[in-house]
Amino acid sequence: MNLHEYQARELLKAAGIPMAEGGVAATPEEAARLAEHIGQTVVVKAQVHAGGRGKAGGVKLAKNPAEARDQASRILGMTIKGLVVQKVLVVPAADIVSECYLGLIMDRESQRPLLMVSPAGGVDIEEVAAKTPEKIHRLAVDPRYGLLPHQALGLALTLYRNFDQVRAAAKIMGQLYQAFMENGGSLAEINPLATTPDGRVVALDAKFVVDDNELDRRADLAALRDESAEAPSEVAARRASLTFIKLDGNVGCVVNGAGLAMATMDLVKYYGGEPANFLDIGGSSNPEKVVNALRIITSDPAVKVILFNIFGGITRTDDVANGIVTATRQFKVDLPIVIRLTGTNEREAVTILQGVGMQALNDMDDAVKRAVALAKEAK
Amino acid sequence: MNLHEYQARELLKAAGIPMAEGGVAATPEEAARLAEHIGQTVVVKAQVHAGGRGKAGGVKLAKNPAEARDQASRILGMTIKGLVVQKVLVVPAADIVSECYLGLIMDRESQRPLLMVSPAGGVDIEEVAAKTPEKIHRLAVDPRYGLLPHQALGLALTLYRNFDQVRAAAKIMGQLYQAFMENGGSLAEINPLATTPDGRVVALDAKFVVDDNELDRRADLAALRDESAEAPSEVAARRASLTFIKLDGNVGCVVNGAGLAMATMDLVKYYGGEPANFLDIGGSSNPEKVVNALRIITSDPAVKVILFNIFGGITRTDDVANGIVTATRQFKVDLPIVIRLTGTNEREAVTILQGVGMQALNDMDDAVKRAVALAKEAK
Amino acid sequence: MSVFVDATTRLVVQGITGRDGSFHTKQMVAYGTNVVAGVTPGKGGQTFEGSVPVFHTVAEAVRATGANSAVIYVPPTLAAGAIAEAADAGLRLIVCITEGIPVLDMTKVMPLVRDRGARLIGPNCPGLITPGVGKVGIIPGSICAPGRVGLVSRSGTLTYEVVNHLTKAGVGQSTCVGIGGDPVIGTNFIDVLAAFQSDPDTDAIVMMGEIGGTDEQKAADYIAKNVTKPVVGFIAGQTAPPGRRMGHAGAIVSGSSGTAAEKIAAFKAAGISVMERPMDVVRLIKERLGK
Amino acid sequence: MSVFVDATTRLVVQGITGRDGSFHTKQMVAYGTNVVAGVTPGKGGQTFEGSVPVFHTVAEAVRATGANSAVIYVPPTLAAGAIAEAADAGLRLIVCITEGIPVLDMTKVMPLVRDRGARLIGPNCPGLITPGVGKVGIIPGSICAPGRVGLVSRSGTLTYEVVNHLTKAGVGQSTCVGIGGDPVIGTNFIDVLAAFQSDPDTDAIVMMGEIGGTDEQKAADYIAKNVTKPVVGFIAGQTAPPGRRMGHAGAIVSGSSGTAAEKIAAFKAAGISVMERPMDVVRLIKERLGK
Repeated sequence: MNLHEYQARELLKAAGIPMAEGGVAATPEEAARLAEHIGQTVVVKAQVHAGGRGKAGGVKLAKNPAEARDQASRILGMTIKGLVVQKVLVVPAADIVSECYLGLIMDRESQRPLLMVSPAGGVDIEEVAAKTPEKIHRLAVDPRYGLLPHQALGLALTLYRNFDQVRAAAKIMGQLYQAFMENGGSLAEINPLATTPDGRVVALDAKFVVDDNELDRRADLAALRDESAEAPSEVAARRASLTFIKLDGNVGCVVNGAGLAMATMDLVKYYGGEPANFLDIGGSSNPEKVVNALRIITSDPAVKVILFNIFGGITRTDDVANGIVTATRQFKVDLPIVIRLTGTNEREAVTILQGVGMQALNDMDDAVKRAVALAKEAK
Repeated sequence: MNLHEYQARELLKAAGIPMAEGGVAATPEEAARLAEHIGQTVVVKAQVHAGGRGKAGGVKLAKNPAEARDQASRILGMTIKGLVVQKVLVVPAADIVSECYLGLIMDRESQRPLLMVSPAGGVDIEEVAAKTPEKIHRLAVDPRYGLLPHQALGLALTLYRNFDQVRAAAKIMGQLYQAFMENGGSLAEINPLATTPDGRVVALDAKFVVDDNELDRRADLAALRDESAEAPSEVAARRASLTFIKLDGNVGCVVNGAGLAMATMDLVKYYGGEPANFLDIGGSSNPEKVVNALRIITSDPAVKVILFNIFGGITRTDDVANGIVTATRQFKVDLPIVIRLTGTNEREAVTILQGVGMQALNDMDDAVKRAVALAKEAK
Repeated sequence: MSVFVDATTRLVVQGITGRDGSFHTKQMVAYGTNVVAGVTPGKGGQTFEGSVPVFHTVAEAVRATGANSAVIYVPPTLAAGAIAEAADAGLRLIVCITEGIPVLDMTKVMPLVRDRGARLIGPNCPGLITPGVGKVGIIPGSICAPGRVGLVSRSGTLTYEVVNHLTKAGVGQSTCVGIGGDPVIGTNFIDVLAAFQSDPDTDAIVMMGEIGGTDEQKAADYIAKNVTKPVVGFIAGQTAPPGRRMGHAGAIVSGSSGTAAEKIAAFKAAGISVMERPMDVVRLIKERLGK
Repeated sequence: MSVFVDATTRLVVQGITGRDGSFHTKQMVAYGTNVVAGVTPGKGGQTFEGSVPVFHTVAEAVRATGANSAVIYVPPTLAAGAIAEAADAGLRLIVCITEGIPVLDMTKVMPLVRDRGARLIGPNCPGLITPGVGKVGIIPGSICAPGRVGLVSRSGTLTYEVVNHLTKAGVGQSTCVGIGGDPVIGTNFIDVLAAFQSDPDTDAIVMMGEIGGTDEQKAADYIAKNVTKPVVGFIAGQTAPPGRRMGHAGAIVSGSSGTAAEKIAAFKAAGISVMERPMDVVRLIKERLGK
């Protein structure tokens, strides 16, 4: 779960990290008040989970409170990549002497939190990583010992020459690591970690991603979820414990398992069709999930055919069959449904479907070919 | 640093451990109010750092608020082993079905926090340990992984048969471990961990010792120090960063290093004298420490002679010599002083002492024999 | 011989009384796996299905039954603790089926697993099966057949799809291993490839990968250098949209976008025959085995 | 040969610019110890006393000077971090002089020290000296003389007292090691006894203990079983009041009150000659060496 910039700022601030001042506003008046309090040129930034906010006009400079009010009123309510801006962050347009990068990510290879720092921070950090990788210093932190003081100091020495700044940066690294571990981080970034003209080291921008798997046990983190900043279909899918990503095709897919779901989409494409979505109903299925999946898929007007591809293992195919039957009773499904079922409790599933006059195929390629053909007919 | 029982209770309560109700009172009226709130027979317990409180009359039953007021007024102000009782703890005289023991101690051998539990808790736990050691279950916790859930569960299974109680005890062990680690514990004990008639598992009594070395970095823990419950000479010694223990003899000893200090006391005894104290001025000495040491020792009217035994290593003997000279200028020292100095900066030290007409010996046995002889003459 | 599971396996099921644990225990027992014990704290002393004794703890189960392997079906927030318990009890093989374990939990428990010398497979995986010998996990036994092709996969149901094709075409399997798709897993492609390479009962290997990360590229590199047996591979996700980027750090750490195209190119460069469709596995395996 | 410190020792002093660090660095250099570097974060680039380069970190010091051992004189709350830094930098011997380190810090850093394969001596110890070769720590060189008696002690100044008696009596030392009196220490009596037993340059051993704990009893047991060289021992604290009891747990864990009488009895039972006074060391060592 991505946190908004303002949420990430608050979380890192709570960990003791010195942040550039600023705040979040939901109205133009609040934005003006924040600008007045900051007392210098500010940046007004849209708080939506979408890249390219700047290009879309969601990030603007304002020289005084009146301008901040104007910019905020323009940005609030704006739609960026389908998401309506509900809040803006107002921060000083900082006077920066140097920009460093601090990032922590859960690293697959070392199986540890990987701390990456670079003296060449700012927007071009990925280019730095690609072209001058020696400017990025990495440390996989052993969670048994935590980030040790000398490790942070060693990394901070690659960032600054002034030793007060070295100490400040080392301290911030320790705080960032703590915040990451205590809040179930998948990613934590400070970019840039800026040096001000008076020599202070402050975090100018913050990014924090929480591991979705933490949310069940961490109500405090789950409460940070801002559903207004997400696509409604994805919100509905998540509430139904489904993994759903909307695509541009017309073959709606309902599959169990992410790998098989991707392979199904690939096969739709292979046979000349276009998948309308990625949808994984997950492992331990129940009929209710299938009902929700159908509801989400049928709400997409582009979908011309629905393709089930279920290989029962921990998923029981009879649960899926029951879900299909229940759904068609609860709401009208006008689209053709192609069902491929095999594996656990397959016989029971086929019986259930036959009971309502539906058929099930056994072979994945047959089912995909048929769905693609039906989608073409429907055009 | 020993915490008072009521402080230990609050600390464990903050860690989430279910504690039997109760509270601390500084006046008889407060004790009566607590007894009223508890609403059953209570125990009123003196809060002083001394063993044998019960025998000294510092622990009393009270059947109602009026009795609690009477008992509290008797106990408050009472002197137990030289310490005046300033506070009493008022707790319910619990109705107990079973008593278990939970203890955590920093263990020298495993170099880890050692968790010890026993189903045979209560006052006789040491006897249990001596006579039926199989009734005590031990686990040295690896601090890299913490107390793992299955470890706590395994220990809790040795305490209870009812699984709700097993789970409750396992949870309490986890909380006790957390409290120990987060508060710099040297020792944490719950004895008894009691089962109430309605089946709840609650801590009835709590003991917590903080590692003195934590206090410099933990103002919150240092603030728990209750100097009114300590001997004034020990308070003065600690404030001067000296380790001091008063004894019953008449040869006041000022030594650098605990081992040499003990060996000096042993040698005083060997040559027929009686040491008046253990006093270690520590490693990195400075003259001020020596002044304070002399002030503390001379305040004991039993002392007839002062024996310095300083072997300079990290301690510089000239610092000690300067301290002696400074002290004799600041206040009148009527007692004979025998000084043994050798090691680091010995020549400078001897010069300093000779400058004020004092002599220094080079041999420990000579110095001790002379001090013992002077103490005998003074009688 | 077979890989990870064999006739000496004595299995304890952690979470045996739960919905998934009980269902799959029956399946494993029916398949012939030697399930010697179950563990559910609070249900010690019960007997599962009249034959498998249930204990409060893994340590008790090991003492009473000599269990040497574990399979875990406990809820996500308790699963890392279950892994630690199994490792502490000295089990040599631990298969964790549970999906949705917080990654930090895995990060913390992995060093303990290594300290204890245990092999963890998963989490978030279907487990493994040595057809005709035994299965640990949830791979349906009915779709497998004994044979000489080893299979390793990051996914669950896609594995079944491919195994199903093989079995229907008369191509049996030595062992099928689902390693799981989580960021932190106990056993990776290379571990299993090495086991297959040295297993005298395996003649060829099927490797099923996915988009994301660089594990497949590393495995391809390993194969090029160390694996002499023929390998057939698949990458799922050619049509998947690019994953949500994980900040700058995600790009910096992988130095790769982990696309299917990159991975397929790495496979081809390593001499791996690449399937376009799951069903292609049969044709390619037969080609590579010269049948 | 000698124990722990020899001609190949290349020492880095952590906390070299502090009051104690600078004083004792001069002493060590004057004694001939090969002090190749100092470390004080924030003072990297300076030179100590015109000859020893100072670095911000131990890793830098090792890269620049090939240091292989460290001695630590940093404040208590930073000392465990300094130990971790030295161990991480690959140093084989780490001597920590600092007194007053929180015990929890030591508990946490010890597994790291072991993981890295380093030998830690201390903390809260005077360090060690191999007379005529070098010294690491604060034992005054002037009171030592080269010879063939090994000394191990829990205390600091009491060690000096005894060494001083030996030297004045013409009995030189192979190595003197102060292991420190803290609850958690890196090297215990038995480690040093084993080193002396296998050191061809050591003919006899002096062991200085104190009241409290059971380390001396365990060491006596070890000596009875494994040490063939003569051992002379001392226990300080015969007249000390019983220590403050550490709850019930203290009594349970030690099963012993750790009195001087118990320890002396254990020494005698193990064939150790026990001194009544520090000065007795000379007579007893000479007796045991048959001089």
